[in-house]
Amino acid sequence: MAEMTMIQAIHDAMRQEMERDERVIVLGEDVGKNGGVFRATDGLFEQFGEARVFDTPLAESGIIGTSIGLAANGFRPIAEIQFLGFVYQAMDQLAAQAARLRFRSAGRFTCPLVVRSPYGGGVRTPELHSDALEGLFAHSPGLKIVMPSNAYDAKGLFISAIRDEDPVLFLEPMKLYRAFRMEVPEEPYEIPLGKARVVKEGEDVTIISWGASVPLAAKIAEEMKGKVDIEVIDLRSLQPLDWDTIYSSVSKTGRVMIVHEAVKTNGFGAEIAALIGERALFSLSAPIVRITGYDTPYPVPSVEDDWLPNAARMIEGVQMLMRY
Amino acid sequence: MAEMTMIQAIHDAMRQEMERDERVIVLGEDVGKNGGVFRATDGLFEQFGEARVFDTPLAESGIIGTSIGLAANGFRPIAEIQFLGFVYQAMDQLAAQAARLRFRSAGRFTCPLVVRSPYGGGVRTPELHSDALEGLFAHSPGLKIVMPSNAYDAKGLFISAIRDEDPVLFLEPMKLYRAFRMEVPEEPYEIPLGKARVVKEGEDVTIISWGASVPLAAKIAEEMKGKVDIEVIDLRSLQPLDWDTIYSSVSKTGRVMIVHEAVKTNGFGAEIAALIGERALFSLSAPIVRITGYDTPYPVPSVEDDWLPNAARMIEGVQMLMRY
Amino acid sequence: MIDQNELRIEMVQLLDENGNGEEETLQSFSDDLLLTLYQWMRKARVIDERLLKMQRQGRIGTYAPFSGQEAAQIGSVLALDKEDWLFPSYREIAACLAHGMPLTQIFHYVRGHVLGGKTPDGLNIFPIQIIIGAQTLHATGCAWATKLKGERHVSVCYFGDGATSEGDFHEALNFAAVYQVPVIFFCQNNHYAISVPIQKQTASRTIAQKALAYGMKGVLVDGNDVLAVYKTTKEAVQMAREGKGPVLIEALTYRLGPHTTSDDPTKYRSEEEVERWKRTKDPLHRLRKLLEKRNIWTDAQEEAWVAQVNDEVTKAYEEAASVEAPSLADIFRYVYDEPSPLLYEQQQEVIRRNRVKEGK
Amino acid sequence: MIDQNELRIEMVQLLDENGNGEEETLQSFSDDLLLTLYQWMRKARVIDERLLKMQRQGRIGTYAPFSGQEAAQIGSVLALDKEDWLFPSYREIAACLAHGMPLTQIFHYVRGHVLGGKTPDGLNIFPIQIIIGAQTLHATGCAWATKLKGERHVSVCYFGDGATSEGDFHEALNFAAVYQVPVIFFCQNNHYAISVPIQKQTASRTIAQKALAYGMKGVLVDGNDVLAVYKTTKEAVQMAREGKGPVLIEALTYRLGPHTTSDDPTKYRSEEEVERWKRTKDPLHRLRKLLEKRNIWTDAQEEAWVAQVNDEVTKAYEEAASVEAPSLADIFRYVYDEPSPLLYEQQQEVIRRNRVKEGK
Ligand SMILES: Cc1ncc(C[n+]2csc(CCOP(=O)(O)OP(=O)(O)O)c2C)c(N)n1
Ligand SMILES: Cc1ncc(C[n+]2csc(CCOP(=O)(O)OP(=O)(O)O)c2C)c(N)n1
Ligand SMILES: [Mg+2]
Ligand SMILES: [Mg+2]
Repeated sequence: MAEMTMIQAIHDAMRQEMERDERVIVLGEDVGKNGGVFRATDGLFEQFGEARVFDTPLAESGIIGTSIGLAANGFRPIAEIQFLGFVYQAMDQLAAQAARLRFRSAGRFTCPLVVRSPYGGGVRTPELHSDALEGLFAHSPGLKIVMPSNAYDAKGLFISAIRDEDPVLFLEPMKLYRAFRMEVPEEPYEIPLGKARVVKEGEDVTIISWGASVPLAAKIAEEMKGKVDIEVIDLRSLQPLDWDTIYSSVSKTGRVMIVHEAVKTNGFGAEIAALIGERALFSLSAPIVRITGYDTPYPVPSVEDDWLPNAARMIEGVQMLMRY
Repeated sequence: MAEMTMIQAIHDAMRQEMERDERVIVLGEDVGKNGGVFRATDGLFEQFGEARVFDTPLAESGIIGTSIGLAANGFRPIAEIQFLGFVYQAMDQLAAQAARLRFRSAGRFTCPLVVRSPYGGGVRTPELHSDALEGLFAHSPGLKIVMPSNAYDAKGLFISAIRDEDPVLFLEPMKLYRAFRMEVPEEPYEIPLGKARVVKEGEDVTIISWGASVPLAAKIAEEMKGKVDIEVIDLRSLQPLDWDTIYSSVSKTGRVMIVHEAVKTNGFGAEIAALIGERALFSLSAPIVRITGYDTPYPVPSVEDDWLPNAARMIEGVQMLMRY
Repeated sequence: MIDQNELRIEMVQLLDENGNGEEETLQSFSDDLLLTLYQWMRKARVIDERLLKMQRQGRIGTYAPFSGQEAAQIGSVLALDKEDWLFPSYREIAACLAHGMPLTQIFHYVRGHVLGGKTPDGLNIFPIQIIIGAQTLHATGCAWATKLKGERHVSVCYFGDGATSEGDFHEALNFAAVYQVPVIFFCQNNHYAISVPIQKQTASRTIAQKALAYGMKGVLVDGNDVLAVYKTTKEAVQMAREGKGPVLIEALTYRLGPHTTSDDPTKYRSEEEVERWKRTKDPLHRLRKLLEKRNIWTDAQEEAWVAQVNDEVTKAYEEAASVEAPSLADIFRYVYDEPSPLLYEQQQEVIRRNRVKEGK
Repeated sequence: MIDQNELRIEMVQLLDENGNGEEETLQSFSDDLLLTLYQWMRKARVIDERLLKMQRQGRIGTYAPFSGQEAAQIGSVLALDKEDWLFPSYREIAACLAHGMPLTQIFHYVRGHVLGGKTPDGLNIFPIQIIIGAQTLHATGCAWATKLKGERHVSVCYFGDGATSEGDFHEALNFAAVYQVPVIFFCQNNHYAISVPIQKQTASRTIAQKALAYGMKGVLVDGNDVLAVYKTTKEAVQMAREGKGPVLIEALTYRLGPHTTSDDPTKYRSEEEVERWKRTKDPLHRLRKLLEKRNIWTDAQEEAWVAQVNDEVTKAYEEAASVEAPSLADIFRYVYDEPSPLLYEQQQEVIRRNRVKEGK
């Protein structure tokens, strides 16, 4: 075991998988000599050389599109999109190409590709560096979506993503990169995609969250202890989704709050609410609350903290739920 | 009044607005000499000439991106994306650029742009010609989304879209282009964006739908008359959304079925279900049903009819609702 | 200032419209090779015409005919090794067939069968790409993989003149040149993207010169001269195979038919123009002339060949039609390696519904 | 085959590193013009240094310094009319200021104020673009509008060497050339895109030659020679204004500082390299030399000017800082012309929450 930040855990996962499997390669903008703008790939270029780690030209569609060819012809690329807000440039290659190669070829060709990208707010970035866009990909069959909330999960989920036979979008909450350290095993391990984690058990309210919002949810649950007994679920992956864990919790508490950074309308919170409305309606004793980004573009730094899900908004949400 | 198909109504709206306002211009692939692959722009090139109607190079990001510049500098472009499945190539220019120009410039620059595109299934097209992708744009603040289901609405909504000060995505169900004729006023008229239409009143079940699925919903309601009294709502626009009309209906019936062609997960149906779960939960007497495309890429022609929402699936859904 | 008017770009042509050319050059083509090239072109033409007819009869779906472009496709693909990779668009049926794609497979595709994209194992042909230009990046990535593995296969990417306007084309050529990967970008410039003529597509005088933007080699070839196409492609492929980097080939050609069976080309091009290409530039015509001069092909042989191909088409159609129609449930197998629990539920719903429908 | 090695591309340079040049050419620049160019460059340098310092003090957010690129920006922008349109990226603070953007506005931007993107009325500067290359299309569209309206304004689009790899760059140049619109694509090739050197960005020997792919004029200019930049841009702008179509200008330059304040350039470039550019190629240095030769600028004048600019900076900062901090509720005004009912509700929630927070 070692104490690691999330970025170290991700780095560790990449390095170990590259050591284990020479089909694993890394490509993206500034991932080589520079080691990535967040240092996620630091040292990989030095360790594995320029036949395994590639600084690419500045072109996101190019990065994903060539990765598809690399994956179909025997490699397991890890492609970096420098910030998730730039992924729009690669939407066709992701949602219409990588996602559909297996489908289009009736299984003849596959695309074992991991696209990793930092996302999320609270760190005063310029425009389009903080957007949470997982909802777009949840609406794109053929893709998997993984969003870790801590170092331990990040390593295990990342290793599973690399070993997966399908394209996986691995979204890393940049606010958490160096926010906490935690015990992370030094040897490689897998955490299966599609298994949520119950962060804290509780009887009164279920908070469902993922990625950047999980530590916040856990904090609220801790703070309200004694007053409200909150269960916190970290979905870990949106696709595949662990409905069973959601269902057990909702059946127990009857009160649901979903928290995510993405804008509210058609965020993945909507899908969870809809699944509950379809499969667990009569377990509910209160309306379903979503605490999310507002329905505006991600705003400038001076007001972003008020825009994001925050403690005040979440506590108010819990209190509202408890009125039922 | 004249009997018109939907494609004629759309054509009519374009022509009349171009006559009324010389800032209105048309651009896209094959929209000029060829009159569009569905003939939506037939004759416009001849009538308005090459200073108003432009055959563009084959580049979707180029079409939307240059339209933004045209719009910011005084024009009101109507840009065509030949089939909605090709819009992925323009996602950045739509969702990160057009949608955010007003926001980014704090109101100094605006983008009065209509992007029209055929979408929807049942017509045996090649891959990626039938995809319903409205859900992606509903998650992109700054865009409006209009999806007409008949000729009358199409004309009125289109004229409103052109006169709107913000970018509007106008999605045309290609299956309905020539499916029906109906009475359409010859003079220009507006139907405000954000006002749903109650297609048929009913007491037992609310079917909420838009675009291509509306006639199907109306047909089911008709067929089941006597057995189940179905109310059918045609949203007409998803953004802005007419929550009030949804709310009144759900309060009355307590049973909701949402129908759309897009894949289920994170489709706009999820958002509607979530809004109901948030604001009208205690009106519900049955789970919320979604009849949608399955969570796969849009399939090949030989199986598409089974993939799409169809009568059998909808009737089963209504029957299930009536068991509560 | 740099100006395209200062570029000198010559078009490679070995065989002129009357089947004449430099004797020495022509002698370098064996009778066998000429016959193979011609037979494949003729075969492709017959298949194209039959498919068009079947579409009109409602037996297959929308179809994009390639007649007129046989020399570009056959000449280039026969210059390859069997293990080389192909990245076709919807227009490259001839190239796919000549690279080894079974005709039944083509029927699966045009009949909208789930198996339509399933290239047989061992054959390196990517599924037909619908999104214009998207395959250029896949070809670059695939060739990159080849290079990293130290294999000697080349990737050949087909696309049209219109495709050169897409951002993906640009990014693909740039990546290919930066990494010096063995990929051939083969542009069939048939002068139109649906209705849009090349003059409205780009202001550059040739597509070949676009190679300069990437520090890549480019070459312009008469795409209706199968010998020129064959030789040019052979040379480019050899360079790529030897690690000398990618090449952009522009083959000037013309589609004699509509863009697809839904298209009405009279809206945008004149009958005279079509007639001119048909009469004077048909790629089959000029090679046929050469064969005649060499006395290696007769009308009787042609008739027999056409009859044989027609037979093949009929048989392949019947074989394809006899394959069980797919059911919706099948497609769920190809979304992920393993479906998620929620997707599995949907598949089960479909299977149940199917049983009900079939009255089981 | 077409090969870039056959292209001859010369770099326009009027003033060498020691401030020397062809006498006749230099004489065509009036003292006034030289002084204006120099003063703007010096002013820009001072502002850049102050902004960097303020960032280190935590008074402004992430900042992308431009020191080293003053000649490219000032030389090009001063060749424009005031009504011409600018499409800047994050690196073009100098160009924006010299085109008329108030310094307070820049402070709003770097302080993350809602008003950061609100160009004052009457000034045609698009908001700073963060998505690399995206603004190239806006510039083309804007210039197209100009042309359609029969106006004589030119659009000038700024971007870096890295941006030329994006698909949008390709589509923008292609559209611009097809429609022959009055746009200047001004590439500051500072040799790096963050850490990626130009050799890994593209295999083409120059960016200027990429113009050939679009049948567009291209020109390579010494981007650290403000006179060459000024003259080249003037000529290009005049061509565009006269309807002779777009031009791609490549200005070879170097950023002396980090990519942004979050960047550590020692990871990817050597100190010697930086030193070489600093010592021998500083764009201010060589114009200063010329001014000295003409006896029109003294150390005392320089000192006074720097002091004056420093004052301006301090005042502008204070003015910006005195503007009321925005509240989240403000941003809802800029999503649509009219918010939808559901968005209005969200805005009201924010206003209510704000009142609670402020204890009202
Ligand atoms: C991204 C995208 N945009 C538009 C289309 C619609 N479309 C299909 S074929 C075609 C023209 C293609 O022209 P070209 O590249 O010259 O190939 P050709 O059809 O002439 O072989 C267009 C616009 C598409 N399939 N994909
Ligand atoms: C679409 C997109 N991809 C990546 C980035 C991240 N990024 C910001 S600046 C930059 C390098 C740009 O290099 P260049 O175009 O040469 O301009 P320079 O910074 O050198 O002025 C990158 C990769 C971005 N902002 N947008
Ligand atoms: Mg073509
Ligand atoms: Mg640069």
